[in-house]
Amino acid sequence: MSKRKIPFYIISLIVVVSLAVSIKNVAESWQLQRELARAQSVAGEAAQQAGPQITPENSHTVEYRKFPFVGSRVAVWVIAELHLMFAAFVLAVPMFALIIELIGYYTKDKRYDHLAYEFTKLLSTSFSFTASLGALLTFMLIIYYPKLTTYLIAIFSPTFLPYVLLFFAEAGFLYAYYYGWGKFSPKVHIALGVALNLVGTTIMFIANAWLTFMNTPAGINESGGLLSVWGAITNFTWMPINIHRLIANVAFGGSIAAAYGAYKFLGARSEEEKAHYDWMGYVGNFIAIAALLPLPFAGYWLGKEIYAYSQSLGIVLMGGTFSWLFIIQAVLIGNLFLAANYYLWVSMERIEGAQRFRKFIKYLLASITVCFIVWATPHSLVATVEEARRMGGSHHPMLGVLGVMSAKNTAVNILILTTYISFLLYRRGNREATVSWAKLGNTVQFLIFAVVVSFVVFLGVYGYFVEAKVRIGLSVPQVLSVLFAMISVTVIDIFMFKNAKSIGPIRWGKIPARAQYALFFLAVTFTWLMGLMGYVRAGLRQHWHVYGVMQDTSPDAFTPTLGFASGVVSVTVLIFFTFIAIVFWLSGLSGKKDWEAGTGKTAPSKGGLDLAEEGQS
Amino acid sequence: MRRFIILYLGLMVMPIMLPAQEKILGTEAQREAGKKIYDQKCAQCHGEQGDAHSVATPFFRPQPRNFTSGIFKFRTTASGELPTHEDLKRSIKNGMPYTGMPPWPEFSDRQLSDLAYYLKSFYPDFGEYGDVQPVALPKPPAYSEASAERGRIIYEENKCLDCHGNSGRGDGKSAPTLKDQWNQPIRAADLSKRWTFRGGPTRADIFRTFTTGLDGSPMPSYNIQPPEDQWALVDYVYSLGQSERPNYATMATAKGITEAIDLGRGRALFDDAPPALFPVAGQVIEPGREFYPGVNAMEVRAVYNAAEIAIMLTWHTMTADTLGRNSPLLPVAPFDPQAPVAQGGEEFSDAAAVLLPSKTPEGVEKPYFMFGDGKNAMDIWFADLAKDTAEFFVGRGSKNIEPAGNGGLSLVSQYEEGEWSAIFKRSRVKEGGLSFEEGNFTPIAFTVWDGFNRERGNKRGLTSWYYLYLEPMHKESPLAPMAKSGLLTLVILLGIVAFARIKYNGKA
Amino acid sequence: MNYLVLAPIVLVMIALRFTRLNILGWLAVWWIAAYLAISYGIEPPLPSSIIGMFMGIVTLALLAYLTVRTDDMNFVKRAAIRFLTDKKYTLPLALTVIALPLLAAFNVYLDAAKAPQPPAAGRTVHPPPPTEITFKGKKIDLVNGVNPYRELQAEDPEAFRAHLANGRKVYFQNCVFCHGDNMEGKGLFAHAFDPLPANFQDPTTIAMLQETYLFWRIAKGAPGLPEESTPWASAMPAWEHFLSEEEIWDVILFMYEYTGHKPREKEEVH
Amino acid sequence: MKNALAIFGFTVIVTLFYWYVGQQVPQKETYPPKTLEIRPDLNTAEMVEIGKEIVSGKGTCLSCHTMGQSGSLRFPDLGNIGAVAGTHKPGVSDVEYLAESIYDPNAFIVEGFLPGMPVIHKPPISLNDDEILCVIAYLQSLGGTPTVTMQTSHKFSGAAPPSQGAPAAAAAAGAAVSENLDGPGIFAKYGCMACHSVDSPAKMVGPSLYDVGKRLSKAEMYESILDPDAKITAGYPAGVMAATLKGGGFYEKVSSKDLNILVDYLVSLKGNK
Repeated sequence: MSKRKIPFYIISLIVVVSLAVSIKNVAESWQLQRELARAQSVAGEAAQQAGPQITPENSHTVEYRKFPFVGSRVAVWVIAELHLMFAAFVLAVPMFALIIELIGYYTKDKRYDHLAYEFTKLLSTSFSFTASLGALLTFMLIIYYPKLTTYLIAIFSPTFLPYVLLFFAEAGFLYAYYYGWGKFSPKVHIALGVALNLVGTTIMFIANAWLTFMNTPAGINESGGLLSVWGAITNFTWMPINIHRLIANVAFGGSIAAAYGAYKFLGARSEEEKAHYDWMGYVGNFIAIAALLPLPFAGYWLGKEIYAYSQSLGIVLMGGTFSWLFIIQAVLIGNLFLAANYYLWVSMERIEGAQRFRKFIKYLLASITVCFIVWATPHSLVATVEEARRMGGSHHPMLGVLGVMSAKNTAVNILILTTYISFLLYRRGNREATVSWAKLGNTVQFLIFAVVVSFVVFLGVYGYFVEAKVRIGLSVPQVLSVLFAMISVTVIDIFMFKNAKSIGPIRWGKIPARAQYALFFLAVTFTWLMGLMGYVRAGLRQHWHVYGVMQDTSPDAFTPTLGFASGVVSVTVLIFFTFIAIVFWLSGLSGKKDWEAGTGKTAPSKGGLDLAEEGQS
Repeated sequence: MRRFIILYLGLMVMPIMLPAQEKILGTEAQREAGKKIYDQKCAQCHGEQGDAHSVATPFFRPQPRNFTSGIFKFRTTASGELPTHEDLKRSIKNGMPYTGMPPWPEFSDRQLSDLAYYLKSFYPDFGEYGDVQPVALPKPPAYSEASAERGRIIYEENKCLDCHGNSGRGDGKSAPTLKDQWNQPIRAADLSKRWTFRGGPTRADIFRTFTTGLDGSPMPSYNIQPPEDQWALVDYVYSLGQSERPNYATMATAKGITEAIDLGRGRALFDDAPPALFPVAGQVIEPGREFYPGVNAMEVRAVYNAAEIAIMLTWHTMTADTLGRNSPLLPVAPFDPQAPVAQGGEEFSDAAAVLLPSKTPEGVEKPYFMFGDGKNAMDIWFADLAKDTAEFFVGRGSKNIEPAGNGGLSLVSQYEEGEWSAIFKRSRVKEGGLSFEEGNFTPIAFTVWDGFNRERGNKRGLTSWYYLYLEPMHKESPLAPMAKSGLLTLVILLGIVAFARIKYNGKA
Repeated sequence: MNYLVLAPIVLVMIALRFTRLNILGWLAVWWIAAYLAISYGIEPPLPSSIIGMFMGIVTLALLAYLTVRTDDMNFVKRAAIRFLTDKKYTLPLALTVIALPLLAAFNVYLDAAKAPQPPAAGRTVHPPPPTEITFKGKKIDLVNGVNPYRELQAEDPEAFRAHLANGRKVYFQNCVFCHGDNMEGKGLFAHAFDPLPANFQDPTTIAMLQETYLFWRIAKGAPGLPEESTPWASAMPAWEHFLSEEEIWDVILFMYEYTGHKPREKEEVH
Repeated sequence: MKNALAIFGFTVIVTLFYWYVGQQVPQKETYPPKTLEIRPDLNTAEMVEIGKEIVSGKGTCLSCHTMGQSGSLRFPDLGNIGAVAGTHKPGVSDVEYLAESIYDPNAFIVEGFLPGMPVIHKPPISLNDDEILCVIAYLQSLGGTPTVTMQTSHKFSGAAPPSQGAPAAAAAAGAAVSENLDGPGIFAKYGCMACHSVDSPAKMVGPSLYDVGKRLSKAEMYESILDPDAKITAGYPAGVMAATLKGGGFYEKVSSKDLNILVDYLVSLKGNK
């Protein structure tokens, strides 16, 4: 495949995507559904429905059809999850491509521009994957869940056309952004990037309305009739999900981009190539972790809204069937933090002078381990009768207190602070403060940490002695104090290291391979976590399609075991990574960008931005 | 006139007594603090006025202590005297096992003291008699078998067995007639279950209990001489119970045997079967509520062979009631808190039952533990000990129990020295019903009716669900899986060594 | 906490601080110390499932520590390779290769020799409530419902006290036998039941629930538990058969009053 | 290539690890509540559920009976019926008593109440024997423990047509669905005949509608249905119909179309049957 042919392929792809999108639009109409039903009956599949012959008049009475082998639910589940993962990636990449481009624009550091471009390269193929999967999902919904789909169409009909039109706009901006790289003036190009992101986010918000409506329906009367489309869109969980997904997408996209860097690093031949991809992995990981930190808070907000919508739904989520799912989630998040810190610690080896911080690693590790254990402790334990009797019930007197929200909030806050400290040490690796007040600055920073940690722990303990409403409220001062610590310490650090003495260079590329595997580990864990959270959000409805409004009467209406769900999520994750491998491979084919020009000899940056400073070498 | 003089003298010495008074009765503030705790935590049972008139009084036996009577069971002082401040505190702190009085470990020493001061204010004599002196308790000498043997003689000489019974199971001949100071029926302690001792299970506790007596109860104080004999008696009582804590089980294990199960052998049949002790609670839920069951634990043993299974229930009870009749179907009037505690009579016999699901349950779902439910029926193997045949019922809820012949059950029972044993036997397989299979766990529960306590129908003692496990007769040899796991490990290890040697030989 | 076990562990760990042990030995000591502390240092002992999980996390963390520094890793790698290839170590290697499979076999033997355990069933302690229940033919809304007497607390303290007194009576004539005088789940008959009666003093029970949730649990008891709360072993009766609606609301008032907890309020609708 | 394979292998291992974690937690499937149909193998608990649906739905029992109320009532309260059913007639079991009360409601009248309950195993309510068994099971469960099974027989068994295996819950819920009913159908659907007779001038809880078409104008009928207390026929208590209809959700559920048909039907009742 020669370079010249690339545009041809791209154009064909656009055609395919537009076709898919327009077919999707058409498919949402009644007409197609009848066509499909008739086609099916012609094919003799109607016999499988064990119902009467389908005619144009009664075709709408079909409520479910069966997907062969795995069943409709699992099929739709896997496709929806894949669509979502790609969509998340496609939405996230432009976001940080734009951020990185902006950094490059303000620092005049060409490397950032190239990095942004390289990220964008991943985009075009992923975009078509996303669209194809979306079309597939729509078809599957229409075929296998016609009743539900019809109902959702009835409620949300005014939103579909804007959605599709926005999709065209998204495609237009995306390709303009990608192909126009270096061709438009930087300002125009950045404006394109902004527009691309706005459109992408709007698309996600619209799609979120549909699915959050299924969880927490609003804007309808008791029998499910539509009262207000706007009410249905702005249902209880819509905004929390929007925010949650926006942040999670950035984290997820960052981790995939870091994995891309790691993949390229491991395959790199020259030192320069290695240095570049090492740096790329670092930036991706940095963005992923930065976005991960506020994620738990967005999650709590979402949980709170679900609780506010209905105590039943809230208890299903946190205390009932799914309480064990959150133990799995705790393992995943604990692993995320462990791996992110591990990456920082290992990568300190390429920073000269960072050896002096090695001795802190074991304390940071201890803190992470303890928080991990607290977070993963279930409230009601699996115990034999004998064990339960020794404990005096299904709650262990000591572990019981670790199993509730107060303890977990505290643990996650301290996990975040620990990760922040790891990053702080990494940042200082090769520098020594020269300002006269360095000692005082360090002391103040230490005091801030000490005070905030004690305050967070105090609030955690205090939470056991107050009523539920106050206790839930306590998470706010906890979060605020952690944010305060991070911001104030960062500000002090920036001033303290303003004209810091450099002990030695950062030797990009001199990072052990296992750090790159840590990046893969992060990407897989993130993806798996997304799959799991997708499951709980949808599974929360139990035997409802639309909670409290439309019951699931299909044979799949039961809630499967967590083991089964883990299996489906695992398979989905593997399929996703297979697709992602194809994306990586394709973007590798599209010709090597002359990244060589940018690295190595850039001027030291002037901005106060952390990222820019990290970029020094 | 005389009263006048006493009053006058009293007034004279008042100023001198005040500090002493304060030591005994506490300050106003202390009593006030005690009252606060009392009103919140104690008044529900002991009454706002300390007179044991309360919403909960009729529901407990023994009844809550009446503090206005000045009679206290657990003291370190001589018989008939008031308890010391520390005695009151100890009784509150440790509570009394197997009564409605719980331990209060969460009270601080100061709170206990405040409470004790307040309790004293219910009975005026506390102020009048100055500080009571505890009887000095000697340091316990070490336990010895010889001393315990000698104690048996003291036990007989002092007529302990009249109430506590020959084997100490609380089944003495006068036990059924015992009443306390308030004319409420009271039971002699079952000396074989030290964990139920209200005054504490240790040897020092036993010593204190019989040397100072339990005021208000028929248990007098004994002054046995020489002092060695006192400890001999303690050691004898101590030797009757194996431990301070009940070793309650979570499952009963049925032992496989090869010979035929011959009920004629009676208890000897179960010599090799491990015992499992299950706690028995009163049925306090459905109408016919039993707040003070006559039996507090049941021991279970089981054996099986290729064809049959036998389950033996043993439990302690004061009297063998073999007159009258009993059945889960007998009606019970609703509990009447006003009515006096009824007991005795020859209307109702002792009885016990084994409860099992009617069908081998799939998964963990069992019938409701009371008497089954509409969804899951329960088999009731019933032994009315006035008869020598077993009865069989199917329960679908307490009001829906149907007699169903004898269910293929045989029964033998025996009463000996305060202990009943009832042995059920059935074939292991039942068409369309519950079968017992080797290696399986079968849910099992028990119910016991004490005829003396007039228990019948739903007025009964019961256990929650436990499991009966049929220990396989031939255990599968672990050799094959052991070899498999060992070989697998070996292959992996050899693989690692080979890999390392090929790759790194000479390079490291 | 079992200080007899924990104290020596702490002492050994302090001693470890002053010894020059190589990384492998250091990690081994830490792993064993964590294992001993988690398995034997906590009273009452943790269930084995939790010990397994905690040790998994500790193992992961120690592995991370082993590999975080390249020189540590190389040291371990070199040592392992030497052990596997060097002639000098042939005898210990052979012993290891023989001993480990034996150990694995012995482990299988121990498993087989273990006394059988009755089937354990994980219970969902806070099952989700239905949105409404029928109480003697009357629908009670569990989502938006409130305790009808709660408002008296502010409006008519006198009447509220009367309800509390009634709740106290109901509690001490019905609930105390299992849930205990101090509401800690340690009543007279508590020891005879499994699961043990709920402890209302525990800040993780009624303090986290709405009053309607308590109403549901009291009215419907164990027979009314939803499917995920099987095995229905709970002895909690369905009090709807024995108590009136007012009595149940009153006892709920009393439970919160007595324990000093406040009921969870329905979240504000935004 | 080797790298790609290693990475893929690593991905598979990490995924497998999480799959393994997922297997370590308790595994429980949750099934949706069963939709109940009357089948011969129903257990008692399921019968209670179906009975409950019928009592509040198709059976229209709650139009007149209350649950857990005391004071001056029109019809006996059912809140504790399971506990007292066996005590009303000496020697008659609760099942027989309940069956009699349903099949032959006027055979025994609880003291302090008036006769007036319609038979419900005949049109328009037309419960069949199996449905009535379920109703008995539910009534027993109110304050007592249900004992009947689908095989239980009583002296009225066979008086009503046997079950056709129709889904009872669906039939019960059917009341809320709009079907094309004629006047008598709507009259039956909202349980009007529980209080008003249409075939004779007999006084029931409410006035007979036997000749209402002669007595009232169309407008007055609308008023009487939508605001029953606006005008009260002499000799009848106020508030009864309003209270009943509120319980049955009449105002919310009746469509204007149904209301028109109902009024047209009432107009046609001129006492010449």
